[in-house]
Amino acid sequence: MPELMYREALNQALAEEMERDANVFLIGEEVGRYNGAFKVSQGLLDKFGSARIIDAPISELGFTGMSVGAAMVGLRPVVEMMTWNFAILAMDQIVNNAAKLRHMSGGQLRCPIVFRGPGGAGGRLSSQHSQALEANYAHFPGLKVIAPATPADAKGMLKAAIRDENPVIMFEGERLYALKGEVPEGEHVVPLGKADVKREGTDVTIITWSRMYYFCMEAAEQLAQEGISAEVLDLRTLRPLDEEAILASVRKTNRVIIVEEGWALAGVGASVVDIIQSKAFDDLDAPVERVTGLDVNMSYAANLENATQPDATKIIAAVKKVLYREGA
Amino acid sequence: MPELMYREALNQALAEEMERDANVFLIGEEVGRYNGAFKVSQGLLDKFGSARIIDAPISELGFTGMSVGAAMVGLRPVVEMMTWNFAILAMDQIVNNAAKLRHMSGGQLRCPIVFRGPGGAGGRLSSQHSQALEANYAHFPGLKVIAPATPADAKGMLKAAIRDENPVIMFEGERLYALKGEVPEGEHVVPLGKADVKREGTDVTIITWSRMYYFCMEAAEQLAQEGISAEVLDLRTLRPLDEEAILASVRKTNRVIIVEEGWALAGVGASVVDIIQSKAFDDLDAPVERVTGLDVNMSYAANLENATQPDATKIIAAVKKVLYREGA
Amino acid sequence: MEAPAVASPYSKEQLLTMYRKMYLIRRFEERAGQQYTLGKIAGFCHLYIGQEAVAVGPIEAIRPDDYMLSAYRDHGQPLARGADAGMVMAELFGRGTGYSKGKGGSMHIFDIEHHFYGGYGIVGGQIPLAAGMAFASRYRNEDRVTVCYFGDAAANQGAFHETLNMASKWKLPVIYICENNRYGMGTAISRTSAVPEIYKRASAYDMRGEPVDGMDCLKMYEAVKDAAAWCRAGKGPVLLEANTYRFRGHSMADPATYRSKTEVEEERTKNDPIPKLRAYALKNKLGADADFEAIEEDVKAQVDAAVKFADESPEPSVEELWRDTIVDEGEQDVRPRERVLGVKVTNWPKYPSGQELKVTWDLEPREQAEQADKKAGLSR
Amino acid sequence: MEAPAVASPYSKEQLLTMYRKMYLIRRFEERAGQQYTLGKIAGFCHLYIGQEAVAVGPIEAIRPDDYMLSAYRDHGQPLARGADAGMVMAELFGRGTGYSKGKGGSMHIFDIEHHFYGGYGIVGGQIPLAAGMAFASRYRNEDRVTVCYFGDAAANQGAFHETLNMASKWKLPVIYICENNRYGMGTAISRTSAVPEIYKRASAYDMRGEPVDGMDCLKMYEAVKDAAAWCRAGKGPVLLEANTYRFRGHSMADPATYRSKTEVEEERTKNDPIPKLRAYALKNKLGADADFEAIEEDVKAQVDAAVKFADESPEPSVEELWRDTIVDEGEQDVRPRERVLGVKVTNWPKYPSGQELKVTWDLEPREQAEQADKKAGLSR
Ligand SMILES: Cc1ncc(C[n+]2csc(CCOP(=O)(O)OP(=O)(O)O)c2C)c(N)n1
Ligand SMILES: Cc1ncc(C[n+]2csc(CCOP(=O)(O)OP(=O)(O)O)c2C)c(N)n1
Ligand SMILES: [Mg+2]
Ligand SMILES: [Mg+2]
Repeated sequence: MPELMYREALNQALAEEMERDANVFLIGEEVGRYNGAFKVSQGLLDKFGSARIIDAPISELGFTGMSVGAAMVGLRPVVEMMTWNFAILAMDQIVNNAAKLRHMSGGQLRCPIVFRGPGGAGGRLSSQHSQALEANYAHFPGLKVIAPATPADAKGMLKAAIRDENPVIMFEGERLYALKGEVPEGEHVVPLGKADVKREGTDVTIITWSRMYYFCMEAAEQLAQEGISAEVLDLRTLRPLDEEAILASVRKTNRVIIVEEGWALAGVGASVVDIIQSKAFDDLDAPVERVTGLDVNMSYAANLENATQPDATKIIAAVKKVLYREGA
Repeated sequence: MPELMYREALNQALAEEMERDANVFLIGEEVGRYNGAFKVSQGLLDKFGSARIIDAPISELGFTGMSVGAAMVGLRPVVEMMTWNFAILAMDQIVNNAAKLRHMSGGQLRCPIVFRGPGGAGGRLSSQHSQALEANYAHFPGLKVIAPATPADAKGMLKAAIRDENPVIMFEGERLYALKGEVPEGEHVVPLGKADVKREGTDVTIITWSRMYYFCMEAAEQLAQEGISAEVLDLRTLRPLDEEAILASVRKTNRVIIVEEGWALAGVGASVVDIIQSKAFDDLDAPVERVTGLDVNMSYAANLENATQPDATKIIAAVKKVLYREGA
Repeated sequence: MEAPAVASPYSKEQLLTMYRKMYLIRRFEERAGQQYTLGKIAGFCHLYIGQEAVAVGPIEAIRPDDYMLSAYRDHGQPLARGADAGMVMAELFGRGTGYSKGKGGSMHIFDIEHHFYGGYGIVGGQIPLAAGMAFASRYRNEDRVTVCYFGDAAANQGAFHETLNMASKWKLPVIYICENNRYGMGTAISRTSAVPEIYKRASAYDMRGEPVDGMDCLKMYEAVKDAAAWCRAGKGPVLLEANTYRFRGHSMADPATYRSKTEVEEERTKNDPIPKLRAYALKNKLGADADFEAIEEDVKAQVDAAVKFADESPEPSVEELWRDTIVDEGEQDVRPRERVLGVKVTNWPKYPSGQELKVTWDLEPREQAEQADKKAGLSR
Repeated sequence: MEAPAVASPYSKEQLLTMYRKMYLIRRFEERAGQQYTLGKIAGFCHLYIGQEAVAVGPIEAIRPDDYMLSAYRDHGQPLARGADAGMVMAELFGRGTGYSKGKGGSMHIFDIEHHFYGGYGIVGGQIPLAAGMAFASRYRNEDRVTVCYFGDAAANQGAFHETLNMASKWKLPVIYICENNRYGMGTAISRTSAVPEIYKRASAYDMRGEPVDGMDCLKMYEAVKDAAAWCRAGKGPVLLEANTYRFRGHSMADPATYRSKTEVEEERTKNDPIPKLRAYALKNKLGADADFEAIEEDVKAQVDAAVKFADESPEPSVEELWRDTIVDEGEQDVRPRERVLGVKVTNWPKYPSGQELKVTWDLEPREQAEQADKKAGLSR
């Protein structure tokens, strides 16, 4: 299998789906002539022309709503958000229109559209530019929300998202784009709504998604050297949550930690805790631990930025806590 | 103590604070000449004049941001959102500016401002107009989030919010405005961040806030008749959560249900579950149960609308479940 | 002696059709108001009484398959486009036989068969959607236009600004009709808009903009006929400001004390678009009193039947709770008249598949861009 | 024979001050670019090189206590207002001695002592804030103006539309300066704006709008002097479009291949605002080469010291993590120069308490409204 960067995997998915279906188009700031702020759309303008790769004005609410309108009448837009921090301006069109069109019309309309772009901290950008906002969208029925960690999942899930008949919100990551991984060629479609055991283990389950996955794997490696076998469950889809996969892993290891880049209060991880304690209470040998972004605004200074985010050290500490091996 | 409607209690709080402090002003759609879409600002234009009670254009992002700017230089704006459904358009100014100003400026600026308006279902208004969105704001550090249920708390917490040095988000309720309750006169200030045991009990704790409080009290009454003693803990503030009060009640009753109007996934209630299971795991005699709005868009039809929302019957069923008295 | 009469450009049939449609809206809304008072309709209910010409003129001027959408004051347009009055009323009643199975209610009427795309409750929220629908037509090389209604107060939303800029830049075939009824809820538009003549804002986007007498069905007809031709010719979007008036409050809950009785009476007596059209027809001998009376009787019966239909319809089934939030795999779209009335719906929108479709539009003409680049000394 | 020289309206001191400030920005930014390349500065770093006149002219034309704020391209304005160069550089380095203790970085410079209110990263997000600051001045009956910078591409944000309407309607004393440097990141403004002359959009809000040569410090000075007088006279807001050019890429990460070398070279050689001002001064005998060279030496030393200061400063302490997200009870605001340099800050903004303040502004003049109501037959 070829090794691709995350951004290349996304680029392949876009190119393949646009090739397959002329109803698919891409719109966003700088996606065309500039080839994308993070180069995800590299080369696509040349391939597909200016009606299908569209450089939008800095009008997030406007071009998002415009794309929702296009989806209402048969097109399949992919809307690139330069980052999800900026897309807050467009949230009304996503949650009040896209997520509710089918409902308000009593099933007459559908809204097949993908909103995608980087979430989470980009690295030394301070508070306005460093937010992991997936919880805010996962909250809304009428949407699907995905956050793949690996290039292979990025490709396969973007393809699935473009083919989905519902609005799909996709969180990528500024710091994921350059990461490499093996990616199956051609028709590689990863179904939405399915979590993935990325590493098998028996002592503890580490549940995560998106960029935090890499810290979890790093922690799992280190734990293995101490004789602790950690299972890493990559949720990949945050709405709907894959309850079955979550519960299966909990029943196997009886100890869980959840790692999330965003803030704890009303985060997605809180709901994972809720599901576990409500449906596998008796399977738990310890309370579920969460490792999350600290409950503060993100700073620019390197030391503060690092301290704010989860990392392998914090994850290992949490694992030891649920194993009652603190200080070990 | 005089009995007031919730809207009258808010009106009193506004009038008293505006009297006390000329830096306080009210802005929003229809707050002036029309006396407020829900009559919260009745009579205030006549009392305080057009520079302090301001009819805004339908420009949620604009007038919200304008108010944040005024707060940066010493005024104390109260921004009325006609409903929180519409305020999604203004969210960027709330979470990217108000919540981050002090941080970005390294402590040079503060942003003492209140954003208030009705949340939750208004009654037969379908999906765009029927959302309980508090979780979306509770997620953000840099904000305080409150949702008082009773007229007394509405008055006391609005006064505290206006005096607070931070941005405060206040969820009221279209269906709360006409409810009556005793309200202390004059200097009645309820501190933010403190939950309130509204009904003492020993068998089970029902945790809730805002309009759901009334269903919980109704359920508690009925349960009492069956010999079940329910404690009702009204959170009142959703950020920061009053962990102490939550844990104290759990340690007393050992059984908990959480009732929330909004959706379950990434809701505030999920975080309450998280806190309880992580800090009082061994005190729990049963998994925490949640009663939430169903995971669908809200319908206009009366029967569907009712079925979507929590009510006393659902709350009683949940209580019986944590007491292992199902079918009883 | 009378001045020599200029022959009317309209046929009798045209005028009677317009009259029928305006009268249908009027009658429907009056009955809806009544039913609201009786508690049969709940929530917010925004009547269209007084503004009928703004819906009917344009609808007669465009093709049945042109797209249309509106805000929450949305009973008039679908009725004029041919929606089943009983099913619209049933939606207002929250019954399972409504266009949205009772899920949407008064603010969210959708009749896709008649190319009416809703009914939106967030002020200004439909403005970008309309540009997107027009974009899709352009993308598929169809010569369809999209007509989008919004209120005077909605023009202060950022979405208006952002969308008009894109629509103009990309020459999208969309006609924006601002229904300037002088108030946004209780606020006179001049109190919140620095420039209360909304059509003037078009110039900020290098876009065609004009005021129209929104109390005159024929003026609305002409303005939109012309605008539609302009759009179909690829000349870009048009902003029309229909100067109109609502005879009732903002919604059924509004006592409308912010307007004077005199103002309302004057509009009612001098400007009502329905008698105005009738007078025109009579004057031009394109209709006799008997014609209009027959239409009125007919419409009254139609609306009575609509109320009866709604009243006798059941609530939606509780299983509906779990439908229509997400499209399940393989699930078909609901065709309301087929579902409710069992008729075969033949004009449901159909689009080319992703394999059939050839996109030929050059949104940012390549040659032009290349020339500009060359001039600037840029390589490609 | 030469034409008789028109006496310059500027003093030597004025011109040298402007020169010094522009040169300080230029030099500071050049060194910031270097330090970025060395890895001392991280994240996004948007340099102001080429646009110096747009900051300096206006700043000389207003009072030190007038408010000012900007987007993320925000090093120039605070430096010209008198911020400590070392502390600005330290902020770019992410050090505890920066204006925001290293929390904000390049995009969020705040120097409240010098009435510079930031540094915002969401395109267009500062536009409503500025109206609010101007609102506060009006509310307190101060004659202060607010100057707000934003880019050409930011004019397509809904916030621009919503805010200008309010600012005009309420006659707020705010000067919006659109820095039209022809590009928003890699996109030429004419590719995304139907009307690329941003000043023309003012007419949609019945507001004063004008283009200014943004490469000429004196033109900027005059335009803002005039606009500030207009604002202080209560005539409402002004939109200025400063036509300017950035000599570097959008940020340090941008190779700027979307512009031709010729275009950039032409601007650099013909339009650089710094030599332009120098030539003007020399021509008018309001400065000699020696004066400018002395200034340059001086500034170079100042910037060298700034870099040294930043480089030698420590990171913020880890306890800072928990500060400044929420204001704790009784907590005072941080005064950066006091905190870092130990100097007594004397011009920190002070406002009347809620008891002292008398609000006399009639935002919607009562008499006028009453007359209008009476005319309309409305009782109050
Ligand atoms: C974003 C948003 N803000 C506020 C409201 C509440 N609201 C509903 S209708 C309305 C007035 C709109 O007036 P206008 O656009 O003139 O339309 P009209 O009702 O006159 O047809 C307001 C403020 C809303 N639905 N959405
Ligand atoms: C709302 C938002 N959208 C997108 C971005 C990403 N972005 C940062 S700067 C920029 C270009 C802005 O151009 P302009 O307003 O002309 O200012 P300039 O950089 O030229 O000074 C973009 C798209 C952002 N920061 N915020
Ligand atoms: Mg109106
Ligand atoms: Mg620019």
